[in-house]
Amino acid sequence: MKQKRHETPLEAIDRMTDNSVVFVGGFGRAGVPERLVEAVCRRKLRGLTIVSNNAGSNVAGIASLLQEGCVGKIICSFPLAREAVAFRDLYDRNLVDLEVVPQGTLAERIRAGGAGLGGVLTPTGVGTDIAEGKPLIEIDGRAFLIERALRADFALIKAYKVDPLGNLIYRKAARNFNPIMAMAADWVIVEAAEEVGIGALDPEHIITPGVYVDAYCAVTRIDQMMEATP
Amino acid sequence: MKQKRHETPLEAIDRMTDNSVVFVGGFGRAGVPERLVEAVCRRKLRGLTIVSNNAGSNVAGIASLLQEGCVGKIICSFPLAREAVAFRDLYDRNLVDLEVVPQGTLAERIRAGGAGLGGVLTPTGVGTDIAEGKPLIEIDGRAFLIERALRADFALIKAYKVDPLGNLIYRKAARNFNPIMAMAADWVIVEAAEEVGIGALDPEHIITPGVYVDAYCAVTRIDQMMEATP
Amino acid sequence: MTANCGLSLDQMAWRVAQELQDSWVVNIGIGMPLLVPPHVRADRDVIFHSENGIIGMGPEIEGGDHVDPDLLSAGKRPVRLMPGGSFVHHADSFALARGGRLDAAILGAFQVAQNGDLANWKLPGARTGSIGGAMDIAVGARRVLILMSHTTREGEPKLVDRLAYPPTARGVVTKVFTELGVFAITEDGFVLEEIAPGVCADQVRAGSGAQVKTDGATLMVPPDPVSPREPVLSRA
Amino acid sequence: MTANCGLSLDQMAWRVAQELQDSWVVNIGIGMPLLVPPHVRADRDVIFHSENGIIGMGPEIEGGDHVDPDLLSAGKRPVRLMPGGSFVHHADSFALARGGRLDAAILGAFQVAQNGDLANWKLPGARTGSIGGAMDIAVGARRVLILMSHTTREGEPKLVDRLAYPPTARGVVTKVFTELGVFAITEDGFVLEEIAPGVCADQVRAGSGAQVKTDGATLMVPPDPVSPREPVLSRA
Repeated sequence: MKQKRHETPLEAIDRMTDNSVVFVGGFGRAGVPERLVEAVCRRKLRGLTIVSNNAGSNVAGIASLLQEGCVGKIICSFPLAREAVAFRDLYDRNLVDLEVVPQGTLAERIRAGGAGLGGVLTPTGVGTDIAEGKPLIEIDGRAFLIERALRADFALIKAYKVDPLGNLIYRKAARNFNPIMAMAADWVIVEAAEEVGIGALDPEHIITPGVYVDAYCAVTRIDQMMEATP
Repeated sequence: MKQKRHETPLEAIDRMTDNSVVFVGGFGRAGVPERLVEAVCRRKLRGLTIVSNNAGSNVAGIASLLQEGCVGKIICSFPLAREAVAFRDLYDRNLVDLEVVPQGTLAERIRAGGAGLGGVLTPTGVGTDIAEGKPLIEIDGRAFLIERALRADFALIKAYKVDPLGNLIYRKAARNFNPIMAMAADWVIVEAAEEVGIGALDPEHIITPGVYVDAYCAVTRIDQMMEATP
Repeated sequence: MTANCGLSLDQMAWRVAQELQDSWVVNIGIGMPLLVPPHVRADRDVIFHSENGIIGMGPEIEGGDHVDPDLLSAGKRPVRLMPGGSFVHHADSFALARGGRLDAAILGAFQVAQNGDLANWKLPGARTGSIGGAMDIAVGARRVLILMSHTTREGEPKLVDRLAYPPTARGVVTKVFTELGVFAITEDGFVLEEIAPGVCADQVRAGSGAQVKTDGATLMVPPDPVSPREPVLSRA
Repeated sequence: MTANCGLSLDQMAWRVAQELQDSWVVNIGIGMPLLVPPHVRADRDVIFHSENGIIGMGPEIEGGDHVDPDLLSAGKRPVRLMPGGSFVHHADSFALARGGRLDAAILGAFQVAQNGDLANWKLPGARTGSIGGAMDIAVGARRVLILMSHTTREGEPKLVDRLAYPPTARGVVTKVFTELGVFAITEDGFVLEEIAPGVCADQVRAGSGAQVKTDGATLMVPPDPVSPREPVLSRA
């Protein structure tokens, strides 16, 4: 069995390299893998393209990546939140690139990447700035933009519980982008609040099957490790 | 609150009309809403376009719709199972139309319909008979077919448990097409094995949110009806 | 906001809330629309959708020990979940929004044009703006209800002939609710359906940057003071 | 099947099973491929995916009272779920297949061409056929392993120059396993990597409808009889 468990966030991200495209889960502060992001900061990776809903708020999460100089580009839906101080500063000085994507389009582009699709046809953005340079196609008299799939080299995921196979459940609205990002990256790294044994998660309740997860660390200790029954 | 509960399958399908496009959940016999299908047979509806994975096996489910003369066309991925006796007979006599769709494309076309997308770009079917008449598009040197979204007038769904709001959970591999079909039809009718009270289904475990469900009947009785807490 | 003229903010929110029918699924944008839910009629169950994956979102709650950091509105403020509510991931949440299951969305706006075009994400000439979920929701919802002040702080009209602001979506707005009244978007452009107490048709026309058909408007009679079913706990 | 020549069915299944590495996620097609799982090496955890939404599918089980009608393989036969397994809906199941998380798929075939084209869904001239999940899986899996008889019952070659059958997918096949040996698809067409005991290169070439590079092939040494880890409970 593939060893996915790592002792620390720093070990969990050991494969990450400069100039990668990186998904970061979360919406606001719910579901943001803050410990993994912190580890990326500590490693002082450079030239990352960060794909996330926001461009960071105040000093935690993506804001700290920006302040540490790790980020070359941000792809997000909501860059100018009031708390996006670090982003505004760098953006105003042309030190970071930006691609703004409607939130639902961002979600579908990521899901399409995970589903092995080339992209989707969406009505969102037709007749707006967002349509610039994108092919337009008409189906049954309605116009759609072709929006291309989006994949990443790495995904940083925040989960509630993880088992040794990498199966994940999330907690409430901290689910948000995490499950689709976990499907669409070449290497998926998880920070979980809790590690449980194989069989502790009901097969019906698992949101992200372990096959998508490559590495994880638990912020808290293993509380139970049930024996796998054959 | 909208009254979604009906006493019998026949009442649950009361809005269905001739010549409708109808999703029928299930894969093999797992997750097939057999009681609802039976009710459609009894009403002797005509000219239905049935979208389902199979074209029915032996006498239950879709096979009975075919035998009753309800079906004008079938859209499915696997029409010629050995047990698809009723279908073969009608198809050989040109009494039913057929559109064969790769199973993953069928799933994505339905999901796209549910997600308000015009369609998806898929690599599946490129260079095969399936590509005939479909636009081909190249992205980063790889060819994709444009496959159009698929919606239905009605969806017939088999669930494990339902609550009065229409929230659904499924059981094991009986989940299959049911959740995506429930998202992509104008009127969604559910046959559940069990009805439970509001609050009995954990918000984290609900697979189909009740907002997608318009009508349901429970094959067994209500076993508990918890009071909704404000 | 036109000072001392027309409806109060709470009255505006109350009026929008009257639009919402029993069992409707409704998305609430950030900002002013957040004032609407407490005014929904007690005999109507309205299911609120939050684009971050909450179906059946309850009212916002004050901060404190009982605040759950994993249960936030799209405006990133703590909320409750209603009984029978559930969670979905972001792709499924926007699938719901675009897929025709939102009976209505209540959004703010910079400008609304007489053909239903909506602008609410970017200032003219700005280098960028925050789209968030507005484009998808505006395109997907069956009815787009706009809650906004009738003019800018500088007194510029926000009901316009053609958008001067970058569009969010084309031809999507159903009705506009301002302190002066309720405006439907029709084939013939803006039609004043209801006029606020103490406001006259001339005022409405003078404050609008497009033709507004005002004859046939009825007088709105809001309760004063309006009493929300739930206390309005926070202001955007 | 070429009678009394080359590997038995169980030996063929055993040989394919040796390809499967620890922690691989593998889709098993209906028919002959269903024989493979019991032969997976005991020191390797292979996770089987079934396109009807089972991740971590266990072996097929005999019918009887303990059969769960809601837990069926893609071949519609009762199976078990392995510890740590889970269920997803059909769109997510094929997302996994197309999205690059299938390390391998084991499929049957009517024909395989030297450029890796695969035909396995429809007979030439037939009015229709059953695609099922084959097209998506063949396109999506990282490695497509074909398990088939070397020729048709009538002795026609199934390794061919160009497909005569309607294609399932183009250029996707990685390796072909027949009773005569193991064939890799390379830039130079078919390369015989391993030859079955008692078979000679001439036989392989004679039974193939395309050039097969046979020099350099090693002799396969299957255990005889092969002993599956789990009893093979049913035959396709």
